[in-house]
Amino acid sequence: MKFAVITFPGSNCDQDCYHVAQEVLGQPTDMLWHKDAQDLSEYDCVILPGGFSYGDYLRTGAIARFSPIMNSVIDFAKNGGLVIGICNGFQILLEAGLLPGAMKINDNLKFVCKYVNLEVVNAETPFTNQCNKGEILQVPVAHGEGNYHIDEDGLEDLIANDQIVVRYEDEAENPNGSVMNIAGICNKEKNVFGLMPHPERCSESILGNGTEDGYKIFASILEYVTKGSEQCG
Amino acid sequence: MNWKVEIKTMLKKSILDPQGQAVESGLDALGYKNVSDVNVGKHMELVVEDVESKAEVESQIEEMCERLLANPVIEDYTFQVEEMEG
Amino acid sequence: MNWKVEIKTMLKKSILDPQGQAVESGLDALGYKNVSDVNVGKHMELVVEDVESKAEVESQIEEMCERLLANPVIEDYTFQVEEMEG
Amino acid sequence: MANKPWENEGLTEAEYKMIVDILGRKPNKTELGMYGVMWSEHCSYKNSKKVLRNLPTEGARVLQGPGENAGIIDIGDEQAVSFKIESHNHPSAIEPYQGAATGVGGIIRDIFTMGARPIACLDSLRFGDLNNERVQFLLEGVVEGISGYGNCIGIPTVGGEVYFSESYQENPLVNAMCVGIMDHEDISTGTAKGVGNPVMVVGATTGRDGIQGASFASDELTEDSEEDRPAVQVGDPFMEKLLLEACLELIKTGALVGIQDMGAAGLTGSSCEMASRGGAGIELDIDLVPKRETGMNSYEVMLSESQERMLVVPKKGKEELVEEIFEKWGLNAAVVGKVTDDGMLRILDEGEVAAEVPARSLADDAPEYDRESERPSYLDEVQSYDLSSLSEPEDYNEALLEVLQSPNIASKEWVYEQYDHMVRTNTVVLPGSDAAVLRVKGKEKGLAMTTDCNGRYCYLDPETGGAIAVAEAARNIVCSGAEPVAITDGLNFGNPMKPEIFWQFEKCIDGISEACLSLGTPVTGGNVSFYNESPSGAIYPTPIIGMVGLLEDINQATTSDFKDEGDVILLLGETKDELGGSEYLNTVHDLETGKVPELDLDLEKRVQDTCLTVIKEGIVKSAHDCADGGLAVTLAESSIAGGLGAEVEINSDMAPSSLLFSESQSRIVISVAKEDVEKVKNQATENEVSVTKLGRVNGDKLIINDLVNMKIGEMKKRWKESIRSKIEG
Ligand SMILES: Nc1ncnc2c1ncn2[C@@H]1O[C@H](COP(=O)(O)OP(=O)(O)O)[C@@H](O)[C@H]1O
Ligand SMILES: [Mg+2]
Repeated sequence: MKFAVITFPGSNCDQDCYHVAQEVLGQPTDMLWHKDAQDLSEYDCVILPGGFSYGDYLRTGAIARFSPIMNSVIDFAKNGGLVIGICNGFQILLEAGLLPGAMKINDNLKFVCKYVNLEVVNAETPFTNQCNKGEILQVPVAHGEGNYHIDEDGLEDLIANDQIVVRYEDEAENPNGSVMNIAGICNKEKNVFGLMPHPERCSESILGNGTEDGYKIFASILEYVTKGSEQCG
Repeated sequence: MNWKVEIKTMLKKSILDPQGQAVESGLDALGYKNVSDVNVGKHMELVVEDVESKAEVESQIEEMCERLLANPVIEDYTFQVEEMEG
Repeated sequence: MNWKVEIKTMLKKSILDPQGQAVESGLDALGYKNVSDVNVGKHMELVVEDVESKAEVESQIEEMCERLLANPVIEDYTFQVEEMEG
Repeated sequence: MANKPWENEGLTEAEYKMIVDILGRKPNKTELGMYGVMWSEHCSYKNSKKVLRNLPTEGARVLQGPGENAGIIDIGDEQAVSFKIESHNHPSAIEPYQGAATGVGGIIRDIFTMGARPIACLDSLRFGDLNNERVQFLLEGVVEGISGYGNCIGIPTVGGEVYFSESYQENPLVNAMCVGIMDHEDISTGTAKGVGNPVMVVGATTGRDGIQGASFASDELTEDSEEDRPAVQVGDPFMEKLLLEACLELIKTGALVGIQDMGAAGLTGSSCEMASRGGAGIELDIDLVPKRETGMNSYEVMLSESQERMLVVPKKGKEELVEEIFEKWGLNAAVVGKVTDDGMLRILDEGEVAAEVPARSLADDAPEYDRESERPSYLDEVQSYDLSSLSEPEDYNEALLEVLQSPNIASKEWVYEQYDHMVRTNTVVLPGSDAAVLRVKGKEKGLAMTTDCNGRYCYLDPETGGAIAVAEAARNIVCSGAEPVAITDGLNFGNPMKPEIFWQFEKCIDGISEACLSLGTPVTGGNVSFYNESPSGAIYPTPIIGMVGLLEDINQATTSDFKDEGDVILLLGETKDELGGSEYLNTVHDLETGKVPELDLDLEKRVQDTCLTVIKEGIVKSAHDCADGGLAVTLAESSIAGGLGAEVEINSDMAPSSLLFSESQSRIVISVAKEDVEKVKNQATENEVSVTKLGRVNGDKLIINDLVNMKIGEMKKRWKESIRSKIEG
């Protein structure tokens, strides 16, 4: 399969995502520049990486979503292509309207970087098919604005359509105050996934606390792309 | 003509405002016990050049707010347009 | 009496405003080429309860701005106080 | 008459006369301003240079010693590491967020100027009493500023220190260190040469902010300091991220002759230093400098300290390439002048010469002073303080809890959780252990890094304190499985015009030098920050040591937490009755006095060698430096971090307080599997290092003789929450 990682001005985790896709997962991966609108159909999965696109000035993701390549990403997603937005990438997906809701500043107004326990709520998506429902993953977060908000109706929709993919294990694990401990959601069609935690930071046992739970997210994508949607999610 | 524009954006009333809450408890800790309903938003100032009518500026600003300056999912905005001298 | 207060804080003129710059180039990228001098600051709203005179509210707010709401080292602030009905 | 012209620029009359001699005429205002900043303490090191020459700067791995923007060491495979520490104390005292943020921005620029990709930052912080509201405000602001800048630019902040002591009450210390990695072929220098080569300003526009920041840093803090507002700048980490990427891309093209960041003294500093290093001159036309504000005169343009700017000298004909790269990243790049052969820094303003001075005279010919030095009288009193009259605590559990809760010992999680310490996916050992360890992608090896300094020791005995700072840093590196390679030093002191302060400075340097020689860690650069005083006095002398170490094999990275039940806990080195200057004395007896622990550098080296050898044999499960707080704290920390208790039995006739809390140097606590104990013993014996079996990893309690018996959970709670609870009330 083939990945694309998009670099916006201020992206910081683009190389990290590239490293995991290319070196750890062993799949060919291209880095794409935000100014280059282009047909993305040669790719199986587009990654919007973390960072501080445009310094996160104004609102996180607000300026980046107007990058020329975002139109290509929107087309790609409409055609069923897999899009995963991690941290700032998630924020960009929200601003672009590819996912519902919006991000507020963390409850305690502080940036937070640490491992959190994530519960897999939906294990039947292209991004989580290598996990079990209810499984707890240890994945680091690193953000100042991950306090996910959605209105009542929107929340009901999310639940009804199984769009909540991962959530912080409980109130105590919730690092930002996000509603219903939501950490990551997908669209109705399940091909666009956004999450605040960073799976690319825990895909190799040498790093940090030694867990490799993040690898399961990338392995799920690979599984989905190579085995096809019938077998997984 | 050039125009001076002031825009303010605020989280919608129904949405919990973490910054407002923090400011409120900060003020409380400083002894200002009689302060309530604190909300924090953004104030923006900008200049729009070479537009002939105020109505036109207003519709431009409206558009900028909807597209970029505010996030209509969680924020309300208001603005004021004033002609600049000179 | 209760009072409704609106406060705005802005970076002092000589100080770099990275947010303003980013918004300006964001607007530019969206095709709004005639926008300049963008500055971004904070807008705050709050209610002060049980104070008899406007002057007193104003001096309280002044103090709050100096101590907490604004950062006088790099920001200027202005505010407006209005009596609330009811 | 009001001020003499030189006084406005922070110069003395004698210095003014030197300038007149150099020029053969009186300087104009712009010229005088340029000398003012370049000859300030901050830029010229005029009061410290002579003493700094005593520092050892040579070593097999040193590719670039002091003198450039940052030092460089060789790490094999045609790769090199550039690293440096810098202070931003005064700006942070006035505006903690922006002061700290721009400090981080400045040190990062120093690193990528050298051609290195920054891979990590560390921050060494000192504040007053944490119970004080202003101190909390400063701490919160400084940490947020570091976090705001470092996180946004995408460089992990992986380590550092936070200490609290009254002496820093009004004058906090904010020292930031950055480490970068590069291929040898990309090493760049701040040199201008080649007559006719263009000189370009790239990055942010120039505004009126921060004019005279360097002179400001060279003054004591007074009541009026808050009025020195123009000296405060706002950093733009997003701009710097773009600048960083653009500069590294540019360096890769090979089109550059030289590159230099604009830090203190802005355009003046960067241009005269580049010219001076290249033995050339530079002509600048200030009309061509992209400006943020209108009506700026030559004085303002030359002295502005607007952030996120660089001066680059490309080869002639490569101007367009530079512009293209910067354009791609959305940044300015403007040709503002050219390299000349007359050695002059010439400034043109609307076609007229606004200033013309020998570049070398600005950069290198500042006067050097021999300052008077005198042993402070307080030393006799503190060093002869009789500790034998102090009573033993009634309850050693309580005493240990008290020490664990001291903000100096307590977990710094509240701080480092606000820093992104994992971005770039290299962080192998996270904050919370002895030193941070990073992998080098694509290679077997790794890098360890730490900052250390016990200011209290340096106050009580500057020479020993200086040496201990180096020894402790090296011990932290070794405990992480790395070989100490080199240091950068952040030297924070009071007013050097005071003989007692200057004496402290000299002695600390002596101590650092001795330790560096013994431990084989040359100094590759650093920073001097004087005038850290307030009306209530000088800070503790605080020479912060930033050290980098190398692991041949990243899999040997070692952490401080106990790993497995049944493992045997060993002490390398010996505990002596040395409570002077200890954290125990500070917390339990409210005393900051006494004779500091002795340091035998020879022994220190043997202890470290022993530890590293057994780590390399692959038998060490955990290693933890035994320092602040003593043995009890070391054991508690390893227990807390591993979630495993320990049963410890030590035979000793020392008073229990000393046994538990003495801060004797040259000690490391390791844990190994039972079958490996002999190997450690043999190695220790071979190195003539004493080794003691303390006990074993077991259960959920820390038990030490019949003195301490406590649940790990209880200790952990108090240790972990201490700083947070003080701040959040
Ligand atoms: N300001 C800080 N920023 C980042 N990490 C910090 C900071 N202060 C302390 N730490 C981390 O907390 C841990 C303990 O620090 P410290 O008490 O100084 O340890 P030690 O006594 O071993 O030097 C280290 O990993 C250190 O890097
Ligand atoms: Mg340390």
